[in-house]
Order: sequence, then structure tokens, then C-alpha cells
Amino acid sequence: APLHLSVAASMTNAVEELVALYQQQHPDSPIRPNFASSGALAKQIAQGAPADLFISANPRWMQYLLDEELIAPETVTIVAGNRLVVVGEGAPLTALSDLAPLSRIAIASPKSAPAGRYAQQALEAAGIWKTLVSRMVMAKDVRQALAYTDRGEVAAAFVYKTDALLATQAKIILDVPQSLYPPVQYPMALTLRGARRPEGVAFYAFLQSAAAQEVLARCGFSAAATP
Amino acid sequence: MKLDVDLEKRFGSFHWSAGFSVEGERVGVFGPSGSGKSTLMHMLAGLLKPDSGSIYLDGEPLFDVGRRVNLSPQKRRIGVVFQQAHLFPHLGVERNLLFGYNRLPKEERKVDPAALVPVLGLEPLMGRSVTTLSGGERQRVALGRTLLSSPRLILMDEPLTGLDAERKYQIIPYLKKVFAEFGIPLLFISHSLNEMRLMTEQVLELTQGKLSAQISADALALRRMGSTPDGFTNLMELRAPQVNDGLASCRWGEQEVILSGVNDPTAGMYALSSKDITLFKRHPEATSARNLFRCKVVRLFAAGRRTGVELDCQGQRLVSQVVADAARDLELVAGGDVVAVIKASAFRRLY
Amino acid sequence: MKLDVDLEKRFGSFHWSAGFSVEGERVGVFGPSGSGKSTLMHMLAGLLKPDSGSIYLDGEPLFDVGRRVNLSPQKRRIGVVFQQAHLFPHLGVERNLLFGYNRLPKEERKVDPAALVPVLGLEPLMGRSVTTLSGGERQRVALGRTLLSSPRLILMDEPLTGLDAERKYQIIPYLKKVFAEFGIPLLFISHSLNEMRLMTEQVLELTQGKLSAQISADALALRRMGSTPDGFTNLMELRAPQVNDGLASCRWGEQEVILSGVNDPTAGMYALSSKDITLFKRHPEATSARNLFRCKVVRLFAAGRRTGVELDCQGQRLVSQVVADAARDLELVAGGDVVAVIKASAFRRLY
Amino acid sequence: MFEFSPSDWQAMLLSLQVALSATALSLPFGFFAAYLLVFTRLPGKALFDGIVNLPLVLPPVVVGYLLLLLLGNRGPLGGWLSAMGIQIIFTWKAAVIASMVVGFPLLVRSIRLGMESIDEKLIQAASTLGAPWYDTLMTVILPLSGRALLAGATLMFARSLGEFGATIIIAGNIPGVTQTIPLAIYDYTSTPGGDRMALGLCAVSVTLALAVLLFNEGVINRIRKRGER
Amino acid sequence: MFEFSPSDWQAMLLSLQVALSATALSLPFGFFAAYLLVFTRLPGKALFDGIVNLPLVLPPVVVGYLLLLLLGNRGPLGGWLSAMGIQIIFTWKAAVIASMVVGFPLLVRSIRLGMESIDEKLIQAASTLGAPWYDTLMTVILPLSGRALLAGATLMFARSLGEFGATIIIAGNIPGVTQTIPLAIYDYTSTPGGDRMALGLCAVSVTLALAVLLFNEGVINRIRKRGER
Ligand SMILES: Nc1ncnc2c1ncn2[C@@H]1O[C@H](COP(=O)(O)OP(=O)(O)OP(=O)(O)O)[C@@H](O)[C@H]1O
Ligand SMILES: Nc1ncnc2c1ncn2[C@@H]1O[C@H](COP(=O)(O)OP(=O)(O)OP(=O)(O)O)[C@@H](O)[C@H]1O
Ligand SMILES: [Mg+2]
Ligand SMILES: [Mg+2]
Repeated sequence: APLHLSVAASMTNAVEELVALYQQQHPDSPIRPNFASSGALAKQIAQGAPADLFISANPRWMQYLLDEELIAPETVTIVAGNRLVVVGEGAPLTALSDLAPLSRIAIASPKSAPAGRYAQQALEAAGIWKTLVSRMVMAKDVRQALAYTDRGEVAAAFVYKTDALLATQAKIILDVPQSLYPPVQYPMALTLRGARRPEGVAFYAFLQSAAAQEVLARCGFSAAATP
Repeated sequence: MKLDVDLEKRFGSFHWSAGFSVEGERVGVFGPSGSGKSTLMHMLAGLLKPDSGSIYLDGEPLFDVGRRVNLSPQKRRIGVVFQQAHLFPHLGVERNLLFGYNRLPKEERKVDPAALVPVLGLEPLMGRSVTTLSGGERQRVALGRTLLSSPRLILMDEPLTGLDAERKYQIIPYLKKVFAEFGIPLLFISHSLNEMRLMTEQVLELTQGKLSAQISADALALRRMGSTPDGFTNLMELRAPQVNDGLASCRWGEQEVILSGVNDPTAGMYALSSKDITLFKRHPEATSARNLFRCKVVRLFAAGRRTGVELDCQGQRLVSQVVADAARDLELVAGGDVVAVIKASAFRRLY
Repeated sequence: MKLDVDLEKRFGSFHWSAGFSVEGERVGVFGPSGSGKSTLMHMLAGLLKPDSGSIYLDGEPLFDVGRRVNLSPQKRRIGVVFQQAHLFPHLGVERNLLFGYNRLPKEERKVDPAALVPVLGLEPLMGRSVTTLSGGERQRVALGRTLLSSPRLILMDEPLTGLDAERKYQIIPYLKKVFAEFGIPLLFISHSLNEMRLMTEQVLELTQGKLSAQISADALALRRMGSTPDGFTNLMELRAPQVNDGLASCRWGEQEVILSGVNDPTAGMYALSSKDITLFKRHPEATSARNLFRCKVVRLFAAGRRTGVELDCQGQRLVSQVVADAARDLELVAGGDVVAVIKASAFRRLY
Repeated sequence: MFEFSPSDWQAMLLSLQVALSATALSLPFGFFAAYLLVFTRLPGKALFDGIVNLPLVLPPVVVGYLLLLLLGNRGPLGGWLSAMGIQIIFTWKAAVIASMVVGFPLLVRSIRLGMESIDEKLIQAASTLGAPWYDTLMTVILPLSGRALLAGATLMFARSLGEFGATIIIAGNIPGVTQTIPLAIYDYTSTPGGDRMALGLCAVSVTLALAVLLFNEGVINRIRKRGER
Repeated sequence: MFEFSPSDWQAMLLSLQVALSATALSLPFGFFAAYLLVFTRLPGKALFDGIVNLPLVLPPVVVGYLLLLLLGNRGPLGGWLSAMGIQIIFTWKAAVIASMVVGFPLLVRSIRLGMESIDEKLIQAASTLGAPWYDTLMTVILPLSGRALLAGATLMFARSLGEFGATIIIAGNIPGVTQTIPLAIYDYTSTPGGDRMALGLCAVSVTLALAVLLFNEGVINRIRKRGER
């Protein structure tokens, strides 16, 4: 049976590359990645959808599956990290407070997307959330916030560094200081079913290998910081 | 057929409420527009639910509020020719005709399509779609469709309107033959007294949802003589036609009738209006009229402003009409003698 | 009205191809089912596009392939009473009736709804929805709707079917009065020779999409004298009506005519069929016929198998018909004397 | 049963407002488009039909992006509008437009079906009675399409209540401003443990739609009763 | 113009397969549901109508979640099916089911409109000619709903081609297995420079739908020509 991966959509690009790489070495062990939002993936797994390995963009959905007792707890690890940046079309900024004069700023909806929550935390830490909140445009996810900037609908957007690489017009104008928000982490784990399968364990190990980490880094992910 | 009906139905201001019991194979329903003829037909066929009452056909309940019987239309097996044709637009002429026929077990198929089609003049239409038929063509297909479904009773709502006289008088004897041959009883709605008299034995007359008379078609025609300019139509069965010198003669009972204006005289049913019979006290000498019959006056009756004169011409019955003055001048009395003069051109062939 | 038509239209196997030019206020279209009557009507009204040809009404082109003219139906202002009523189901009886009327500028409204409604017997229907009307009721509403739109020409496709005789003979004179009064010309389709004779002066006869005859009512009557029982219609202008003892008398030229069957005799045009004139060599004694005229024979002419007899009754012209035998018996020759006998009930009021 | 937050209540109100506006605004356009498709012989009819149906085929998200291209500040229409001082994007108007575009094919198809079943003879009768085409359109075709219009409007309304993909792109998911019920549901389902509230909002949505549906049936039944025979 | 990858071709094929299967499978159910709603007097008709229309009102993602609850291995139906060895979730069958459920209200409404415009007199005529209700259903109502069925099927097909929200939840987004065109478009938008390819897939989707639409129009025109007068 093929190996089923459930991968957060923000890693689509990187995981496709990793799968291709892995298949070169193991052509006889087919892999089926499934890309969707972390929440959708978690609920699919919770309802018994076939999945051997879960990469979440959000530790809370990993926790949800742990609570449902569908994850092999000992396999939970951080596979990659990410950084929050501000993209825009203007000149580079020096601090978050430079955002104050901008007309509209997009963030992913803090309720549904972790990136939005991190952005909110950063702005709160910087003490300017209250002044900006009325000019905030909440997007569905980071990708959409980025699209707004690209089209010039907003002056700036909070996105992940990996997503900023997809931009065609907008450029990174500020690296949000890591001190203002918790580290962005992509937890990975084998499901109970995946943990029983040697192919699963092998691919899990491959993702933590240096070769894999190199691919992730090329796609803009930061190294997996230990939790 | 024995039909026992006693029904109530209210539509806004219209109130159908009538009961009757008829026995006979060919029953007519007559009445002015809006008197409830189609309503009766729909209730009989099971297409309209009466408010209360009952319908019994040959003793079998089709509908009875008291006994909670209400057979579905297809269980009643009552064929209907609607006032409008209501053909199936997605089927061709042929499949419309055979719709009911094909649903019958073989042994219950009484009417043969091959025999019916030429009578209705449908041959040239057989491959056609029904959506492009002319008004009369539609009506004929609808008639054929119902006949071919061999129902146990046929209801016809003005089936012959829109047909030219020639076609109409070709269809009527065929219909009568079919009905007689296969014992299919008929309930016939029409505004034409002539059609009514040709097709039916008994007539139910409706007025505003009530039964106002249940009489023979002839009696009805006599009663209505005064109110139409057409007079009463005498129906004469003529036999043994002969042609002499461009003039046809036929036997009518014991007598000979000379008629013209009929290209190819055949035995059959002829119509003669009461207006076309002139009465003389004595035999007139030379006249252009070809037919002179010595008759006895059976009775006189009022017909509007005119007087109807029922005559006995050596066993044959004839109805004439005269103005009141003339009745006096001719000293017409029941039992008296009189000469009826009829022009050869006054006869109209029906079939 | 002057109508010049020359059209071609093909539908599968049916091929309409006829040209004619008529002048007259009341034109009939006659022909068997499927002969193309409704097709002609639809082309005239602009509802069906002919393949080629032209239609000119009073010299104005309504359609002309050569000149690329094809007026839209509402520009033609030709009113149509369809074979089926085609009422607007979402409008009540009243709003159906007034649909065209309300769209007319005030000065072009010729027919008064208040006068029309009682004639058509529509008073009890005024508040009703049209979806529940009976067949005859629908037909009457459709007729009223078209009349009230005061078109410059009215086409009627069997408008009187489904009406009882009483209503029909009440409507016909009203229609004719309206048409005459407001100068609305009429093209009238019917299968009923009776209706046709009452409503029209001239008839176009169609056979399978071709014009087989175009004759004035007079000529048609003369032609049919030999082959139909209907005879020739004498048109008689009667004046100064008087009523005595339920019998009306009128002046006809120098003479007096007694007529019955006319409820309320008025001066006007009356019809008398040639068949209703019986000729006698000498004055007959007592007869039920009320009118005896001494005439001179003007000429004799062949009419099919019969002989037409043109008479001069003290300056008035009359045409009678006799069978060949009778002409011999009566020793009829041009210039000879003869007595014409006519029943009082033989006269039909036209208008 | 459910304790809705103030922003949930706002979402419900907004959804209702958006769905009603989108339906009301689309009806005349939908009616006219259906008329063009059924009764006229335009040369580019097939193309027009295709364009009308486009939003049906594309995932709503794609429709949203295309609308963003058109109505964004740098888009051809959006630029002109913003020069006139009219802001569409990120306002509730954008949500209305998204619903209109996405529901339009459904509306048009409903009305078309109704129009196609109108007896041509009635239209002919109207024209012989002297009604020009626009008169016939308003006094015969419009009332006789009534049931289909109603069905189309209901469809449109229901579809608007559920519209998510295009709305979130051109209107954004701004609580209290552009957050309609589906967007609020999305926020809830993206949070572990938010399912209960999401379900609550679903129930509200369904209730609203059912109410409109029953109203529709009621009106149709009344129409039908009028025509009973 | 566009150089599609093998998985893109697979997505197109799969989309076609899913849309066709969903349409074909829904037609009989849709026809029957419409029949029940139009011609019968069930007691729970309004409720039934509501349930049929439910998927229209809810955002497709919610419909997807509800289907997941029902058909997942832990769901009531899914558990039973998986005990029988039938796997629905994460297979193309799930995509078909998602499309069927989401498009069903559109289909039923189309057919209903068609059925409601059938002249009742024809059904009466059929019954007086001896046809029982099921016979009338198949030989009169079915053919006379033909145009509406076709319109409904087209609607369903088009909607299936664009279906994203419910599909990604119960079928997953697995390239080559359950990835239909909308899901592939979604993936492309997560890839640097993927917009062009996304546009290409949109174009394919639109072309497919337009082809079906034109086919539909063609058939309808032929039906209409037959009935011309
Ligand atoms: N659903 C209804 N609501 C109100 N009135 C109705 C309804 N159905 C029929 N009527 C009325 O009942 C009366 C009888 O109708 P019916 O169709 O039986 O007449 P009819 O005798 O067949 O007339 P016609 O010769 O004109 O066809 C008419 O006045 C008609 O308008
Ligand atoms: N679209 C069409 N395709 C094929 N044949 C047609 C079409 N329309 C009419 N016809 C045929 O043309 C002929 C003339 O039709 P039309 O309706 O003019 O007859 P009509 O004289 O009015 O007959 P009726 O008295 O029965 O109403 C008929 O045989 C009809 O079937
Ligand atoms: Mg009737
Ligand atoms: Mg005709």
C-alpha cells in the first residue's frame, strides 16, 4: 500500500520536491501526499482517513490529534521552522512602528491562521495593535494576504518568509524581530498506523535527514528548532 | 349502459347539483356555454373530484362519498375526447393514436387502427409530429386516440367542431357503427342539435348546473324550433336511389322523393328543414316544386311566434312550420288533410 | 379593404402557394381541414413568415420579399381571433378583454366595452380568472379581446365554434353592426356554410394550399346552385316595417312583403334563397305561403342540373331555381308570366 | 443552546443583508439576460451564454481572484471607481458582488427554464393586440415567468448565504465588516474545538434558507391554487 | 501554450470522470425527488424540500465536513461500508459523492421547474387512456421534462467541474488519485510562478464546461425545431 502523507498546504512546494527526491532512492515505495489546511487534515485523520504521516503548520492541530489518540506520541517532532516578515512595495522599514502611517495592512485572520495570531502577538508586543486594528484586512490565510500586497490592494502584509518567495511584485520590507512572537514551528508525527509501517518510519527518518533539511532550507524554511 | 349520477360540486359562484339516471347506449348532454357539461364529464371520468354524491356505472360504484369509493381514472376505463385535443406533444401522430391501444391486452382491443385511420382521414399525417397539425387535424387525432383505447364508456366533448361538413358526415355513421358493433356506450356533448339528433337517443339538458330536461333528441329539437332561424330539421332515411334525366329519385317509406343538388345520390340520411315545406289546402296545379305529398295533420304546436305542424305522410312523420296567419287561412286542424310541397333542391344529404 | 396577396410557404409536404386580390369588407375563407386557412391567417397577421411573395393591404405593403418589407404584427394592427382562445392565464377576464383596448390612444377606441360585454354574455364572468372558464366562455372572451383592440382588419379563425345556437345568432348581427359601423374589415374562416353566408360577401375557397375559387357571394351562390342545396341568395332591401298580429310586413320596392321569424323587424338588408321561391303558372288558391308575386321571366340559364330563372317583379330582380322538368311543365320562356310564392319564414335578416 | 458572540450576530445580520441585496440586485439583470438568451437571435449568443455560466464552472476562489483583478484598486474597473471615490473591495459591497456573480448563472438558468415554457402563442396574441416587444416583456413574459423568477431568487438567496470562496477574497474576512456566516464558520472550524459554534452558525444559515424556501413554496402554491381546474 | 504536467492531465481526466459520473448518477435520483415534490402530497414535503436544498445553503467546506462525519471510517455509514471492504474516503468515489451532494439541489430545482410547466391535462389524458402513474411518469412526464433534465444535468456537470470545498475534505487533494482541476489549481497557487499554470487549468475547465453547454443548447434547439409552428 502506498504511504499516505497529510501535509499542511504551506509546505506543498517543499514536500513535492522531497517526495520526488525520495522516490529516486526508493522507486518501489509509492507515496501519496495530501495537501490541505492543517485543520482539514486533522479532521480527516480524526474521522479515519488513511494517513501515515502528518505535518501540521500549527502545533494546536497536532495536539488535537494527540488528544484523539491517533498519533504515536513519541514521534512528534519539529520538522521545520518559519519566520514572520512584512512584505510591501515601498522602501524597507526599520521597525514595526513604521507601519503606523500605512493605509491598509493585511494579515491572515488571527482566529483561523497561526500566522495571523503571530502577527497580532508581534504587533501587540510592539504596542501598535490598537492603532492599526481598524486598518487591518483579515485574509483567509497567508497566501491571500500576500496576493493583496502583490496586487497593491494593501500597503503591507504579514506573511511567512516561505510565502514571500512566491510574491511577484512585493518584496520583504521588514523581518519581524523573533523576540516579538513565539517561534513558528511545523510539527511532524507518524500516526499510529504509520508508526507500524517500516516505509513510514523510513520516510519519517528521511525528512529529518540533512538532504531533506537542505531542500527545506532552499524553500525558505528555517532549521528545525527543537521545541 | 346504465348510469346513475347524483353529484354536488361548487366552484365559486357556479354550483353543479344534479342527479339523473339514464339507460341507453347513446346519451347526449346539451346546454348553453357554462352550464356544466364539461364539469359533468370531468367528474364522470374521475378527473375532477365532486364535493359529494355518487356515480354508478352499470351498478358498479365509480365514486361514492358514503362508501368512500373513488376509482382512479385509469381504473374507471372511461375514454374522454376533450374539448381541446390535448395531444402528447412529444409523440408523433401514430404514437398518439396508439397510446391507449398499446396499453390494452390484445383481446380487449376492439377497434382496428387500420380501419379507423382512413375514416378519420389521417393517412397523410401518419409520419407527422402533432405540434404542427391544423385545428381539425388535431381534433381527429384526439378522437382516434380515444376510440382506439376501447374504453367501456366514451365521453365526447364537442368532438366534431372544427371539422368540415363533408368529413363530419363521413365520421358520424362510422362512429355509430363502431359504437354499435362493439357495444361501447357514448356520452356526447354538443351545441349542434343536428349532431345531437344523429348521434344520440336521449338528451340530458343542463341549465346552470341543474338538470332542466331529460328527453329524446327529437323532442328537444321540436322544443327549440321557435328560437332559432333554422327551424326543425326533418331527418329522412332515403333508399333505392335512381337517376332519371339528371334528377334523382329515392324511396321514402312508401313514397317517392325527387331530389336534386346531390351529385351522386346514394341511400342514406337526408336533412329537410321545416321551413322548406310549404303547405297547400288543395293540390296546386303546375308548380316548380317536384314533391307533393298528401298528408294528415297530426297535431299543431306553438314554436315561438310560429306554429309547428306535425304531419303524417302515409306513415312517415314530417314537421313543417307556418306563421299563425297561415294556420288560420289553411284551416289547419289535427286530423285535417293538407298537401306538403317540397322543392327537389331542399334536401341535404348528411350521410 | 383591398387585400393583394401572393405568397409561397412550404411545410414539409404541405405547400401553400396562392395569390389573390380581394376588395370588400367581409371576406370568407372556406376549405376542408388542412387546406391552409390558418396558415393564410398567420401569414397575414405577421405571425408566420412566408417563404416569398407579398401582402398589400389597401396598397400598403405589409410584407414584400422584393422590397424587403416585413412589418411586425403590432405594426400591422391586424386583430386575430385564434382557433384556440390563447387567453393570458395570468390576467383576469376583464384585463384580458381590455388588453388591446388599453393600449389604444383614446381616439382610436371604436368599440365600447360596456356595449360589447352583454352581447357576448360576459357579465357574470367579469371578476373571474380565465383559467377556470368553460370552452365557450374562453372563446367569447377571446372574441371580445380582439374586437376591443379596434384593429384595421380582423381575422377570425372559427370564432363561433363552441357557442350555442342562441348565443351565436345573437352575436352575429352585433358583429356585423360593429364592423359596418366602424368600418373594420373582416376575414372570416369557418366550416359552417351557414355562418359563412351570414358573415361574408365574398369567399376565397382553398384546396390543399391553392386557391380553388374566388367569387363574390352572389357568384358563389350561382355556382353552387347546381351542386349544393344552398341555392342563390337574393338580397332584398326592405323598408318601413310594420307589425300586425305578430306578423311583420315591409315595403319591397312597390310591393309588400310578409315576413316572420324576425323578432323585431327593422328596415335593412334581407336574404332570400332561390330555393325558397316556388313558381306557379297560375295563382294557387289557399296556401301556407304568405307572399305571392306576379312576375315576368327575364331569362333562363343553366345552373348545374337545374335551371336558373331570373324574374322581374315590378322592377325588382329575383332569382329562382327550378328543376329542368318543372321548367317544361310551367312552360317557362323569357317574357312569360309566372307567380312566385314565398313563405314568410324564408327571409333572413342580414343587417 | 448556542451562545453567539456579538461578532456572530453581526455575521448573521450581514449575511442576511448581503444575500437580500445580491438577490434583489441580480433579479433585473438575470431577467434581462434570460430574455436575451431565450427570445432574441443575437449573433454572439453562445458566447454570452458561456460568459454567464462561467462563474458556475470555476471554483469560487478563482472567481474571487478574477474579481479582484477587475475590481482591485489597480484593476480597470476598480481604478476608475476608486478615482470616483467609490471603494468596493474589503467592504460589504464586495460581498454582495461576489454573491451576485457566483449566483448569477443559477438565477439565469431558472428564469430561462420558465421563459422557455411560455406558450409562444400568447406572445403572438399580445403582439397582434398591439403590444410592442417591451410591453409584451413586462406584461406577459414577466408575470408568466413569475414562478421561475421566484425559484431563481430563492436559489440565489440560498447560494448567497453559503457563498464563501469568492467573498473571502474580494471582501476579506473582517469581523463586523465583511464577515458573513460562512466566513465565521471558517474561522470556527479552523480552531480546534470550534466545531460546536460552527454547527450553531450552520443551523442559523439553514433556518434562514428554509424560511425563504417555505415562503417560496407558499407563494407558488397560492399561484397554483389560482389556476386550479 | 501551456505545458501541462502528467499530474495535470490526470487531474483533467479525473475531473471529467467525476463530473460525468456525478451527473449520470444524480439524474435518476434528481428526477425522482422532483417528481415527489411536484406531483405527490407527502406529509413531510416541506422538510424533504429543505433537506434537498441544504447543500446549497451551507458552504461546501461544511458540507464536506458533514459528509466526512457520515462517510468516515468512524461514521455510521462509512463504518458499515468499510466493514464490507468498501473504502470511500480519499478515493475518487468520494469526489463523485461530494459533487453529487453539492450539485443535487441545482438539479432538482431545474427538473422541478420543467415538471411544473407540464400541462396537467396531458397527465389526465394519459390516465384516461389507461396508463397507471408509473407509466405516465415514464412515457409522459419524463420526456416532457427532457429540456429541464438536460438543463439540470448541464448545471450539475458545470458545478461538478468547479467543486472544491467539499471535495478537498472527503476526497483529499492527492495528485493522480483525487486531485481534480480545482484542487490542482489550488496547489499551483502555492507554488512560485504557478499562477500561469493555474490559469491554464482554468481555461481547460471553462472549455470543458462550454462544450457541454453548447451541446446542451444544440440539443434544445433541435427539440425546439421539431415543435416549430
Ligand atoms: N375552477 C373553477 N372555478 C370557478 N368556476 C369554474 C371552475 N371550473 C369551471 N367553472 C365554471 O363552471 C361553469 C361550468 O363550466 P363547464 O366547463 O362545465 O361549462 P360547459 O357547459 O362545458 O361550457 P362550454 O360549452 O362553454 O364548454 C362555467 O361557468 C365555468 O366558468
Ligand atoms: N410546421 C408545419 N410543418 C408541417 N406541416 C405543417 C406545419 N404547419 C402546418 N402544417 C400543415 O399544413 C396544412 C395546413 O394547415 P392549416 O392549419 O393552415 O390548416 P387549416 O385549413 O386551418 O385546417 P383546420 O380547418 O383543420 O384548422 C395542414 O395539413 C398542416 O398539418
Ligand atoms: Mg365545456
Ligand atoms: Mg385551422
